[in-house]
Amino acid sequence: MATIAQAIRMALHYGEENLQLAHVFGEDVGLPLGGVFTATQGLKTAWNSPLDERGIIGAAIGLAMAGKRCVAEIQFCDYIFNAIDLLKLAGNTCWSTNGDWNLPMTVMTPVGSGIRGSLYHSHSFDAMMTHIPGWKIVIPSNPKDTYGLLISCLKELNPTMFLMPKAMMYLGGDELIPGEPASGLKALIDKPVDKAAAENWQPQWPPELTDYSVEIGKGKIVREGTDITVVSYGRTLPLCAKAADQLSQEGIKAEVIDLRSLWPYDWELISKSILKTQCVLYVNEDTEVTNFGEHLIRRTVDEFFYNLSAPPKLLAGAFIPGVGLAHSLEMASVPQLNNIVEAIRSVIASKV
Amino acid sequence: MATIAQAIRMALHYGEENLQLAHVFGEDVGLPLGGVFTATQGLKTAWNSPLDERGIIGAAIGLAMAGKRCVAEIQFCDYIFNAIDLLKLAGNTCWSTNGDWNLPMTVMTPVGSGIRGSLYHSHSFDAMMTHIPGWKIVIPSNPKDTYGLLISCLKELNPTMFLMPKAMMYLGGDELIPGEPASGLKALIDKPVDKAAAENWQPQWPPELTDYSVEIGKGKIVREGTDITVVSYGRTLPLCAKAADQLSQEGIKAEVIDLRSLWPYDWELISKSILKTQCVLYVNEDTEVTNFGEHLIRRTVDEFFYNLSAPPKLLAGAFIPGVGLAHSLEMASVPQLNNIVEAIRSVIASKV
Amino acid sequence: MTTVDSATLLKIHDLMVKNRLLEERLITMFKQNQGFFWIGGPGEEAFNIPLGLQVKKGHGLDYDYLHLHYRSSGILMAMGMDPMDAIRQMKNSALDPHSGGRNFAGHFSMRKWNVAPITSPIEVQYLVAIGTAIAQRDHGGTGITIVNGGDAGTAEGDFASCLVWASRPKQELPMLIIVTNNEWGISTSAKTQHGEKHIADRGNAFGIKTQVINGNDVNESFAAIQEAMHYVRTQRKPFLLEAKVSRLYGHSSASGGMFNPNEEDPLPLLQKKLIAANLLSAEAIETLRAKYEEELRLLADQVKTEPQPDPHSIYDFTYWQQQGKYW
Amino acid sequence: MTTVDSATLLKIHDLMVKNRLLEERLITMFKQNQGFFWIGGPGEEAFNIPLGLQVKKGHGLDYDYLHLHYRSSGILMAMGMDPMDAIRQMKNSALDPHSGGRNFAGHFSMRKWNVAPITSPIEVQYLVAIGTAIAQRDHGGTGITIVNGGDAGTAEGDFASCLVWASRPKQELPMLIIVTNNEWGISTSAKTQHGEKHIADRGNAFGIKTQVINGNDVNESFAAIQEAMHYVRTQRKPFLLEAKVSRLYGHSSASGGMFNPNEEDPLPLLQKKLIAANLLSAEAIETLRAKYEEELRLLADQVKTEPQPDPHSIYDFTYWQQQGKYW
Ligand SMILES: Cc1ncc(C[n+]2csc(CCOP(=O)(O)OP(=O)(O)O)c2C)c(N)n1
Ligand SMILES: Cc1ncc(C[n+]2csc(CCOP(=O)(O)OP(=O)(O)O)c2C)c(N)n1
Ligand SMILES: [Mg+2]
Ligand SMILES: [Mg+2]
Repeated sequence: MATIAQAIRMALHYGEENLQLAHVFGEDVGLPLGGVFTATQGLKTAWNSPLDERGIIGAAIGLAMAGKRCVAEIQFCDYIFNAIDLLKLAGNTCWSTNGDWNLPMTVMTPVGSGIRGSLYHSHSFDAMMTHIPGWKIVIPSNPKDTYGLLISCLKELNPTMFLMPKAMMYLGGDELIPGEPASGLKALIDKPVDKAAAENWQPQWPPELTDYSVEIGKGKIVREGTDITVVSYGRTLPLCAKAADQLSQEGIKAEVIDLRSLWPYDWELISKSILKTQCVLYVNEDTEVTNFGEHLIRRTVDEFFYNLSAPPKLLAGAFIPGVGLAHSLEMASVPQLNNIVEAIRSVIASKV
Repeated sequence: MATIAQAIRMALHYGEENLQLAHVFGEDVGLPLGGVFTATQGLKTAWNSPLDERGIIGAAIGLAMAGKRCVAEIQFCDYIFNAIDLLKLAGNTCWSTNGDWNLPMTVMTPVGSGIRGSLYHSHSFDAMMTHIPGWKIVIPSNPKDTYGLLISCLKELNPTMFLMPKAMMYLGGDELIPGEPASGLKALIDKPVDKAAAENWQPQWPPELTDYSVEIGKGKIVREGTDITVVSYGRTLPLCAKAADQLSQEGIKAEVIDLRSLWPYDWELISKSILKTQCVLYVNEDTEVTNFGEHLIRRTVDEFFYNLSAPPKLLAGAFIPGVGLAHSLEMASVPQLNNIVEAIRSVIASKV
Repeated sequence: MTTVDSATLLKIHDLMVKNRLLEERLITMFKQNQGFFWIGGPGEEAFNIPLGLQVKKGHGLDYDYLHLHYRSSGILMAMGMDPMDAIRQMKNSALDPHSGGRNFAGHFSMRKWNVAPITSPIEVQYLVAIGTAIAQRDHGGTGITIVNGGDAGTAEGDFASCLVWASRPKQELPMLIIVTNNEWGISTSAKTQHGEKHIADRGNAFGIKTQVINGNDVNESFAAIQEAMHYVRTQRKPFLLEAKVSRLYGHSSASGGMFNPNEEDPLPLLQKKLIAANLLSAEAIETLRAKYEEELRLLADQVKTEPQPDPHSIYDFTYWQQQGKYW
Repeated sequence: MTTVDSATLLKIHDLMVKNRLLEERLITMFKQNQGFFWIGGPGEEAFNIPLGLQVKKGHGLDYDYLHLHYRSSGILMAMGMDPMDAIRQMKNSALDPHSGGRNFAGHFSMRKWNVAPITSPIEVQYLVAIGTAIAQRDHGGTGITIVNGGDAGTAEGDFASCLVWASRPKQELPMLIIVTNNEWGISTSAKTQHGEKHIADRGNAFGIKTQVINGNDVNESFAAIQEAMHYVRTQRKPFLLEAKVSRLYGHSSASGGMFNPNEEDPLPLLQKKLIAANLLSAEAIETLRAKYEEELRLLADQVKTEPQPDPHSIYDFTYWQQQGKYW
C-alpha cells in the first residue's frame, strides 16, 4: 500500500504525463535527493531551486502567468513565513485585475509536529493560510486522499495550497490508489538506498494510474456516530478516529469528519452531522489563538446556536512560540490521543 | 486637542528624553518628511532606512539585543507581510532561549481602511498578528490612549506591536493628554507647510509631558449599557460608540468596550459586561475568516455559553482579497456605521 | 551607438507628448476630486516610450512578458494602450479594464499583451518575472521577460533574488532587468542609502551584462534598449540596464503632485533637438499638445458619466470566472 | 601574511581536536538515540577555531556580537563554551542553558558573551546583525558585529539586505560578514546555483572590502581573520570574508551523519604540518584525542542522568521572566 510520500510522487508523475505539469521545483526537490521526504523522487520535471523561498513563490506565480503548470515546494512550512506577502499576491491577482489573470499553480509544503522537529520543523500553517483569500487549501490524512487531492490541485485553475502532514509521510493507508499495484510498489518507485544501484536508477511508474480526484471542498466521514461530531484534518485526524474507536468501547459514538479541504470546506457535511449529534469538537494542532477552528466555531454558533446541547469546543496547540524539542515538551504542546479522548468525554459530559 | 499623529510624536519625544529611546526609523520616517502621516516629525532620533522591511525588522531585533530601545516603522501594514517570519522570530527569541534574551522593541504600523487606500493601503493586521505568540499588541482609538499606550510600549521589556488606525491619524480627541497645552499645539510641534519656514524649523515640545501610560491589557468602557456588549478597537470603535448613541434614542442601551490591547486583552472587562448584557457583538475590519474576533467568540462560548441569551456575533471585513478603491467598493467591504447599527439591532432582536 | 531615424524620433515625440498630457490629465483629475490617488511616470518618457516601441507585443511565450513599475504608462502607451482606460482607472470607473475600479491609477493589467498586473508592493515583480523567464528559457524563440522598478526598491532582497535566479549556470534567463533610477524613494534621497556607485554594478558579480544610461536622452535610451534587447533575445541571458530618469511631479498625489522645476525634463530637451534639426516647429509642438490636451479632456469628461462599481460585485473574481458571494 | 606562532598553533590544534570530538560525540549520541537530530560543524574547525580565538569576548557594546550559523560550535568552543552544554542541548536536557531542551543541537544562545541565539531559518541572522552593528557604529570603540552563514543561504535576499545596510554612505557598519562556503546546500551543489565566481564578489558593487580564503588552512584563516577584524575594528566599516570549508559529516543527521571521505579534512592537514615541524608527535596527538574522547564520553553519560524538561514549563519565557500559563 502506497505511503503519502509515494502517493504524492505518483500524482505528480501522472500530472507530468497527462496534466501538463511542467515544473516541480524547490529546495532539494530534484536530483539527487528528490525532496527531504522523497516526495519528488524520480520525477522528470523536478529540479533544485536556489535556497530562496521568495524566489520560489515568485517563480511559481510567473510560471502560472506563462501558462506553465507547476508545483513549487517550500521545504518546511516553517520557512514559508517570509513569503506571506507573495501568497497574498497570488491570492489577489485574479481579483485585483477584475478577472483578467488566473494563476493555476500549486504550492506544497510539509506541516505539523510529530517528528521531534523542535521550533522550526513543527509549525502548522492552517491558521495563517485560511486567512489569505483567493486560494484553495487542502490537507490529506491518508495516501488515497493525497493522490486524489493532488490531482484536483493540478486540475484547478486557481492557486492551490497542498499541505502535507509530515508525521505521516511514510505511513501506508488502508486502500489502494486506483492504478496502484497490489504489491511491490517500493521496488518500482523508491530510489534504492544502495549507492551503486541508485546511480542510474529510473522509477518504473505503475502504468495504470488514473486521474482519480477528490473534489476540493468535500470532507469525508471516517467514523459514523450520533453522540458528538469531531472535525479534524492532517496529523490529528487519525488520532480522532482512534479516539472514536476507543470510546466506542465505552458506548460513546463519535462521528469523525476528515475535513480534507480547509478552503473551501464542507460546511454541508459538518452541518448535517452537528444537527444529528448536537455537539461538536474541532481538533487541529495549530496554535489556538486566531485559529481556523475558531472560525468553524463562529460559524457553528452563528447557524446552530439553538441546536447545540453543549458548547462547541476547540482542541488545538498551546499558544506558545514553538514546539519544544524534548519529547515531554512536544507531547504537552500539541494535541495527542489522550487529549482528544479527554476532550470528547468532556464535551459529551457537558451535554444537557 | 492633539491628533493621534501628534500624540505619537509627543510620546516618542518623551521616550527620547526620558525612556532611552535611541532610534526611530523606517522608510521616510526621518527628515525631510517625518513619516507619511507626520507621526515622526521633528524627532531627534528619527532616520530614514533603506526601502527594506525585512532589514527594518531585523535591525530592530538587533538593536534590542544591543540594549538600544527602538521604534521601527513599517510604512503601511500592507507591506509587513514579507517579514512575518521575523515577527515570529522576535516573538520566539525569549522562549527559544529559555529566557536568556528579551527583546524590548516596538514596531509601529498604520492599519485599516478609511482613506480610499485600495488593495495596499487598507489592510488590517490584527488577525495575523494575534496569531503570533510572544508579542504584546495594542491599537488606540483616540489621541490620549495613543500616548498612553505608546509610553507603555516604550517601557515594556518584550516586543510590542503598535497598530495605528490610519483613518484616524489626524482626528483630535475629547481629552487633553497630560502635559499637553490647552491650545496652540499645532504651532508648537507641526512642521510648517511653508518651505522657507520649514527649512530650519525645530519643534517646541510641550515641557510638561509625563509618562502617562495606559496599561497594556486593559480595555475601557466607552459607553455603558445593559442590553448588549459591543467589543471593538481601532477605526470601528468610534463607529460603535456612534451606533450606541444612535440606538440609545430607540431605547437600546449598548455597552461599548474599546479593547485597546489585543494581546493580552482584557477578558475580565469583557466577561463582566457579557454577564450583565447576556449578548455580545465583536466588531473589527480584518477579513472575517480566521479572524481575531472569532477567537473572542470561541472564548465567549467556552465560558459563557449558558449565560448568553443570543448567539455571539462577529461583524468584520468581507472575506475578499482586498478593499477595492471605489467608494462603493470600500463601503461594501468593511464595516460601516449602518452595518454596526444593523448588527446590534439584529443581535438584540435575537435575544430570547 | 545606433542613431534613431527621424520618423521614429517624431513618433517618439508624439507619444511622449501624449503620455505627458495623459499623466497631467490624471493629476488634474486628482486635484478636481475625480480620483482618490495619483501615481505615474511623467519624467520617464524618454526611456519608457523607446522601450514600449521595441517590445515584442503579443500573447504567449513567443512575445515579451512585462513586469512593470507603477510609472510605466509610457511603455504601455507606446505599445498602444488606450489612454481612456488609464483615465477609467484613475476615476475607478466600473469599466476600467485593468482592475474594474479596484486598483490605483497606473496599476495596469493587460493579459492579452503579456502585461502582468502592476502591484503596489515594491519589488515583488522582480520575483514573479523569474517565472515567465523560466518558461521562455524553456520555450526558446525570441520572446523575453522585461522587468522594471525604482532605485530605492533595489534595497529589497527581491532585487538580489532576481539576479541570483537569472544567472544560474547553464540556466540563465532571457530577462531584461531594468532599474529606473530617479534618485528618490518618496522623500528619501538615494545618496543617503546607496553605497553602490551604480546600482547596475550589482550585476557584475553574477556575470550579468550591465549598462548605465541617461534615460532622459531619447537617442541613448533607444539605442541601449535595442542593444540590450538584442542581446537578451539572441543570447538568452540576462541584461541589467540602469536608466537615470526624472521624477517630474514628485512621488505621487500624496506629495502634492506638483511640477518640480529642479528635475530635468526630457520633453523640452528632445523638442529643442527636433526644432534645431528642423524636424518640428514650436507651433507644431503647440498644436500637438493642444490636440492631445483636448482629446484627453474629452475622454475624462466621458469617463465621468460612467458607472461606479456595483457594491455587490466585491466578491467577483476572487476565483477565476467566479461571480457573487461564493461561501 | 602573518604566520601564527607555535604556541597558538598548538592551542588551535588542541581546540580543533576537542571540537571535532565533541561533534563526533554528538553524532554518536544521535545514532544511539540519545538525541533526535544532529547538525554541526565538523570540517570547519580550521576556520572557526581561529575565529573564536580572536573574538573580543564579553557582554555589551564594547565587545563583539556574534550572529552565527548552526555549524559554529568551534567558534564558541574557542571562546570557552563548556562542551557539556552542547551535549545537554543534543540530549534536550532540562539543564541545557542554550534553550532548556527546546531547540536543536548547535543552536546556541549565550547572552553573557553577546552570542545571539542561533536560529534554524537560514540567513535571518544577516538581518538581525544589522541592529547590533548600528548600535556599535554609534557607540564607537573596537567592538564589532560578526555574522556567518553558508553558501546556499546567500540566495536569500537577506544576504543582500545585509550588504545594503552595511554600506550606506557615511553610515557604514562595523561588521565582519562571513560566508562559510562548503559548496553544498543540503543535497544541492553550489555549482548548479551560483552564477558568481566568488560569493564575496557581491561585496564589490557596494565598495565593501572582500577576501576569499582557504578555510581549511589554519595559517591562512588566522591571518585573514586577523586582518579583516583589524580593518573592521579600526575603520568601522564592513568586510566580507568568504572561507572555503568542508562538510565532513554531510548536512546533518537527516542525511545520515556519515563521514565523507571525499571532503578535505583540515585536522590531519594541520597535524601533518605540526609533526613535520616537530611541534607534536603522532603519539601525542593520539593521546590528546583519547583524552578528549574519554572526557566527552563521561560528560555524555552524566547528561543521560539529567532530567528532561517539565511538560508544565511549555509556557515559560514566552515573555521575559514569565513562568507558567499566562492567559
Ligand atoms: C514593499 C513596499 N514597501 C513600501 C512601499 C511604500 N512605497 C511606495 S513607493 C515607495 C518608494 C519607491 O521608490 P523607488 O523604488 O525608487 O521608486 P520610485 O517611486 O522612485 O519610482 C515606497 C517606500 C511599497 N509600496 N511597497
Ligand atoms: C529559510 C530556510 N529555508 C530552508 C531551510 C532548510 N535548510 C536547512 S539547511 C539548508 C541548506 C543550507 O545550506 P548553506 O546555506 O550552504 O549552509 P550549510 O548547511 O551548507 O552550512 C536548508 C535548505 C532553512 N533552514 N531555512
Ligand atoms: Mg526612485
Ligand atoms: Mg553550504
